[in-house]
Amino acid sequence: MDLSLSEEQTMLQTLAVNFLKSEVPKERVLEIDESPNGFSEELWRQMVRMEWTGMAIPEEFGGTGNSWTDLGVIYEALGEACCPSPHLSTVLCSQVILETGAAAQHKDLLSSIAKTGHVLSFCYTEPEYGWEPEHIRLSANRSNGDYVLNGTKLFVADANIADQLLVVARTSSQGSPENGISVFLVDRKASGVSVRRHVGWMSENLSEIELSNVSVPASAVIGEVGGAWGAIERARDRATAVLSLYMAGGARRVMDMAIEYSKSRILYGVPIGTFQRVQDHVILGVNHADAIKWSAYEALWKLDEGKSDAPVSVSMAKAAASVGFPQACEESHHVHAGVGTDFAYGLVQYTKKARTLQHYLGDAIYHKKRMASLLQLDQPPEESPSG
Amino acid sequence: MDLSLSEEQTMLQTLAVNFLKSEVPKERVLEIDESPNGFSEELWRQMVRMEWTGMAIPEEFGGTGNSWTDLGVIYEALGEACCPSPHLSTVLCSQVILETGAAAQHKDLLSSIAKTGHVLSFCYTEPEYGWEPEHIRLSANRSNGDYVLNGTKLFVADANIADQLLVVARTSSQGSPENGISVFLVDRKASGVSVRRHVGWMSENLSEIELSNVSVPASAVIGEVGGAWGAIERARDRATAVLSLYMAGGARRVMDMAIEYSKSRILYGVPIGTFQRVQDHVILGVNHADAIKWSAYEALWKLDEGKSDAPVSVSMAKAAASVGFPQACEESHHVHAGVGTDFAYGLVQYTKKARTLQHYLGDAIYHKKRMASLLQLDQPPEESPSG
Amino acid sequence: MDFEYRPNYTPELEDFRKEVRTWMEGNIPPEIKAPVDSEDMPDDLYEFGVQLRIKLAEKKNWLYPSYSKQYGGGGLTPQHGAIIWEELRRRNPPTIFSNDLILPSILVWGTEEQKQKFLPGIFSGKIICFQNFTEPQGGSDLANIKCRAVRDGDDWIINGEKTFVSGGGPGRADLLFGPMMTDPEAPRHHNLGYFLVPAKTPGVTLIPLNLLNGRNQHTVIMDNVRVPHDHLIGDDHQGWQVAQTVLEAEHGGRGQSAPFNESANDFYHFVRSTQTNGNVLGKDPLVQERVVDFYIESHLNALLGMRNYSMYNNKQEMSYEGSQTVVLRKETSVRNADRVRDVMGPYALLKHGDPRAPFQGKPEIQQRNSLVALHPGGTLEVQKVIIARRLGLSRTQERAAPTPATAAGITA
Amino acid sequence: MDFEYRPNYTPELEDFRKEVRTWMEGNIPPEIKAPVDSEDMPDDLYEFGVQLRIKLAEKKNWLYPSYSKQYGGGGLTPQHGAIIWEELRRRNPPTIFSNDLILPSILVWGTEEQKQKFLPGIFSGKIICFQNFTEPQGGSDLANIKCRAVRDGDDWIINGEKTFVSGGGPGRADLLFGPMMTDPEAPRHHNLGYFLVPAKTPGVTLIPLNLLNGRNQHTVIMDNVRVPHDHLIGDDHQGWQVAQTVLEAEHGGRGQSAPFNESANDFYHFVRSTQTNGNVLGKDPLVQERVVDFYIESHLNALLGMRNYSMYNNKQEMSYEGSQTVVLRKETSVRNADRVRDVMGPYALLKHGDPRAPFQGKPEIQQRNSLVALHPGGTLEVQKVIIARRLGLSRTQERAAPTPATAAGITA
Repeated sequence: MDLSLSEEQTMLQTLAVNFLKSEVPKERVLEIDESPNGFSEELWRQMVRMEWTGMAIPEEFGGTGNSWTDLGVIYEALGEACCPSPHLSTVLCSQVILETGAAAQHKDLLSSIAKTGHVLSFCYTEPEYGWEPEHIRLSANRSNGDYVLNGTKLFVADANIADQLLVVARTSSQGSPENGISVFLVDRKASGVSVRRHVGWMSENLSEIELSNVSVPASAVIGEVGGAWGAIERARDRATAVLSLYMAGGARRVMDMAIEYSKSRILYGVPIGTFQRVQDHVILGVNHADAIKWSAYEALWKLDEGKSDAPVSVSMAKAAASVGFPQACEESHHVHAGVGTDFAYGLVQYTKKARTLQHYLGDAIYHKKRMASLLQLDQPPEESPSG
Repeated sequence: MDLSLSEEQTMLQTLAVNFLKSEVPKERVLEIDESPNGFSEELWRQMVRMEWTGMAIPEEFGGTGNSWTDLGVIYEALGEACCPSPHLSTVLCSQVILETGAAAQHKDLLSSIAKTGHVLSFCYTEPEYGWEPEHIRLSANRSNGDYVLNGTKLFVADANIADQLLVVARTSSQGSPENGISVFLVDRKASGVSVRRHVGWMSENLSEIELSNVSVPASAVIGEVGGAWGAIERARDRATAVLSLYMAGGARRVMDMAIEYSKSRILYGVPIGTFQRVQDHVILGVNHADAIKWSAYEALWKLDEGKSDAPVSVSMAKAAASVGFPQACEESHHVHAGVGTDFAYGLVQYTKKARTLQHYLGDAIYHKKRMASLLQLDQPPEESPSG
Repeated sequence: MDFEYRPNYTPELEDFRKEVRTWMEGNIPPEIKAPVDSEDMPDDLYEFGVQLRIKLAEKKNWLYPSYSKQYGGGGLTPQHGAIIWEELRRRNPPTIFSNDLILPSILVWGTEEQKQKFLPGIFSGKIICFQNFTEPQGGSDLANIKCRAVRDGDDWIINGEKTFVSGGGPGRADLLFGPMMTDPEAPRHHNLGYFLVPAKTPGVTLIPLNLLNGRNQHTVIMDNVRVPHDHLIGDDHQGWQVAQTVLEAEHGGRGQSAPFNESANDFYHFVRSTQTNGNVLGKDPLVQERVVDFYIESHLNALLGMRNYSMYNNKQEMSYEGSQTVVLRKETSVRNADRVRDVMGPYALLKHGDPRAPFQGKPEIQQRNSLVALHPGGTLEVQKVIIARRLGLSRTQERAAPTPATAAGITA
Repeated sequence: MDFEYRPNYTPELEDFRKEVRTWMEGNIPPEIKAPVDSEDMPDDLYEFGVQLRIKLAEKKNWLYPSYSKQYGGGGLTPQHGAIIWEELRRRNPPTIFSNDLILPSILVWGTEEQKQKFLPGIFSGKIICFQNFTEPQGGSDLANIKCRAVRDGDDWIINGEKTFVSGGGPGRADLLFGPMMTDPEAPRHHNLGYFLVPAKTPGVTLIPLNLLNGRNQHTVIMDNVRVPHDHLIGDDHQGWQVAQTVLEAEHGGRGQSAPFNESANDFYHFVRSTQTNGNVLGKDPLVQERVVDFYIESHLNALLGMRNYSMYNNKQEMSYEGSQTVVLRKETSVRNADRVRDVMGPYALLKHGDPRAPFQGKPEIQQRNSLVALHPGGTLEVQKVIIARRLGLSRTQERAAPTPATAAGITA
């Protein structure tokens, strides 16, 4: 057992941290966030040049086939910078393609994600919001060899800037909810597709998508018709684990801001950091940041090692992140008081990010329920728990 | 609106506080707690002479027919002193008799509770522990005009010292769980009854009762056969409300101990009360004490006024008490550190009491579920909530 | 004890309610509604609100209903006040923020001449007041005041900068009230004077801040502002003591008689009307737990507010109770926002411009406001310092400052 | 990164496990079991435990397996140590508490002569050690030491009282280690000497306290106790610095490689095997939430312990991490006890003498122990002072004290 980074990982980290420090200061984050699309093409190009878009894609499909821990190191740095980008959407979508076994047919697509930063958007949640298979209602019906898609997706990340959409749809209502779930590759500009960016106190690019009689050929199906659920879950586990490290980085950063502020802000003649109440806000936040970080790294390690109980650790990491990152932001707001509520200061960006990511890929309630199920808490003790 | 006590209530309070201060110091509480039956006959006689046993019984049945708020004032003082007694059992049982409409037949019984401190024990919970009607499994079957009782009761208060038992039993399994619940008056020394006091870190006299082919005449039924549930619920609401004030008093007292200790204990050259972390333990505990107190007094006021939403307030008070009293004890332990864990100091008695009463008449989970149901959270909004 | 906060109104009060309702219907067109987010107040609505204040005061004396008639208050009972407030909320016109914390400072510390001079204008609704207190270097250390007031004949000359001054915006303030440093040689807490600064005076500039909750807070620059001596409330070394009276009121010292429950009602409605997997959301035990916790904490704050109100009305001196309710209200507000996110999911983050936003985006406003509300009137940390003092834990022991209830026989 | 705390043991290690298991089976009769509550240890079991310590040390060198062989440790890897510990728990004989925090103090601060003198006896298992630190007036203010050590020729004479001294009881201690005041004129933190006091010396009296968790803590009265000079570790003004090394180890500075999970396993088992209304208790979403929270917090403590262990083994200097794990472990323990009461109800309060008690009453012991465990090794409040210093927040800045890992090349 040894929880230190390898030399190569330390290099990756240093490169990422330095790049983000010089290229993505808080002013740029604010500027991108306030831009109409919440997206900077230029920054995305820079990330492609850093070869981050290929890390989760095997070499045979044009990527660099890094370990999940490697990617976690990058995500932790991205989170510290509160860096906006569609990277997570590309991870989710490329993993769906890989896990459905459709990689060979979509080699060019994977390669263009890796090499040119082609953006796919993962279209999952609907008006009845949730991340269980039963929340998939958007219908895809066979019609003359094509499929016709009808329904609404809400809170879809990066749909407004994506080149193509990966739409999770229901091709059958028979059997259990996991059954009959299929994935379609749909052009964002296809006839019948309308994308509207949400108006909200949200930091991700989240959009509502209306699909109205959208017709796609059978070749648009990614993987097996009706059998995509397992691949979606595996893809989500990987994306969720790296997302948790992004949130760990964010949580750590808001506490570093709090530590710096409480050393320099003088009240009653002393730095406010000398007050135990201020210290306790910091300690609570640092505990959250560490909790997310180490549970997320363990999850990544289990994914890298192919451990069968990796899903338990992934859900634990995201549960810790969904509780801890928003909470760390609240602690930091307590320390900063009025100053922290000023947009220019930079803290508000993280709070917004924390509260948006809290729900994305499942909140703490979802992931704790999933853990209860994976640990078989509802089963009599003859069978042993999987975790 | 005016939340101050009446002059009479202030007098009741002064009498109770002075009596308890002089007669029930912490040494006596510890002594009674360590005695084989956890009971002091002498103290109980004193309480009878104070006429506290008659307060919840109408004048026509030998009591003094006080308001619930009056009794709450006494219970708050009892809780501050951590005073052990079977008083709550007598309240529960006398209310069951009154609410089932059986008071006229049991006038002598009520009168002897009020005037001589006759002790009845309320026998409800069973091995499958819980306070819902479905937890009543102990069976009472008709046999030649008599009833034969079979089953086990666990965690029954004051059964080891009671003169008689009020046993809640199931006479029918038809229909909803509320249906078929009956109450029997059983002699503690009747053939087939065995009572064993629990061994535990508990401050109430809690016992296991085994009823094995216990035969009682039909006249032992209190109220209507199979129709006692409503009366039990109403009786429990009243007892729960005064119990909550007992817990408020206990919570306040452990915080007063913490305040006194933190003023006099010197560390690093200053009283520990000057440290913000110590202050925050006190503040949290005082908040809990006040939360219990005011929600319990509101509940009592609603009971006195006959408000239809009194049950919501009762459950809110007990939920606050079941969370807040144990929590206040924990805060007080934090303040006292090692000293507080010494039996002689007196804090441990309250902690034990808090954790025992947490579950008695339903814990916070039970009462919050009940509130959700009373507030009709699970109903579509056409019907308006009762609270 | 009597916990009735919605009394069985007497017939006289029911008649009064009818009168109020009729008047409101006659004077507030149904299409005139307060914006969901107060930040979005257009000028014409603002102007309507200003005129409504004046009309309420001039025509009916309903603007400050429960203050004594002596200087222009309504002289009515708190019940009358509650009815006016309920009917106003029912009709929901734009209301204009004017900080009435100015009243206790003048009522307790003002001379008879000052009461005659200032109170009628305030009670008339024409004078809009903002509290002019916090300074950039001071923050929670409220007594750390650098704004300098220097005597110059019959006037004072004031220089300095205040921040986080709440109100409707530049041009929408008439009186700015707060302490200024009068004597740098005097010890802390005895070196301040409490001034009413006319906002529309040369040298006063209000600059809106761009904050999480919008642009309703300001930096106030005072550059050689000349203020007449009779605008000093209390003597020129009593400013901190005057401020304490204001803070006591701000810190919940007066209590409140009626629980405020709109967001709770929205929350119940949401869980009862939202379907998930064919069931009402409120059937889910985890949702129930969060909604009930929301209910309990909100109702508890109401109860403790009632306790304070009852103490205030019985002229009992407060100890820690005022600050306790402030702390709990602020903490509850953040916890309840967390619960709303748990239950509503990302819907809680949709602004009122999004057609999918529940309750016209009010939950989203609450998400931001609960964070912003942490610091005004003293951070939680500072409030807890006060509580600890009042419980006798601190090195500093202190009693509550005088309020209109405890200071004198003034009905308020 | 490698999170494997139960490695795929090499064949050599698997053979070692077999050897350990065989030895334990040969030397520990199956009917000899540790009592559920350590307070209930009868004399014959205690004596068995003492002999087992000695046998483990003498026959196999397995008592302190991963300490260097130089002074009598086992010289084995941490994996070997883990296997011995696992097999010992599996067989579950009575084990005797001897506080091995004495080892870092001697290893870092002792002279070569002192190491030669004391370590072999400790490593042999024959010397039982208790930490002799806290004083009644001191409590959390550990440096507030009044016990007085006065030089007298080649000896020191010690007078004073220590309290909350943990151990098996009077007559069951050999060495009491801790700081004493040597120089009342010297400044705080430079006025102490660190002494090993032989417990069976005239003038030493141990009196058990009657505490919530039993009678395993004591007051130690030292009345003109004569201690040879070579029992002073470090110089006679370095006692605080020696104590810091001990505290660093006590405060989680060494970390741990394997999560300890017995109560978690019992808890899962309970919810899966208990029926309510015809369902497994673990089907209830509110029960699930509590069990999963228990799991998450326990596992998190394990992960942070692993982080510390990894830092220790990589000879990285600790900052706040040691105290962080102590705080979290203590807080978790109380929260988990609360969760267990929520789920088990009053069953959680039944002692092992009650036939209805689940898991032989272990949950009840946990209910009490979690409260008692709040203060030893520094209250949460004190631990948080340390964390704040290490994060750079306090007026006092500090670095971690030297430990065997950072001070020298000593394998430990």
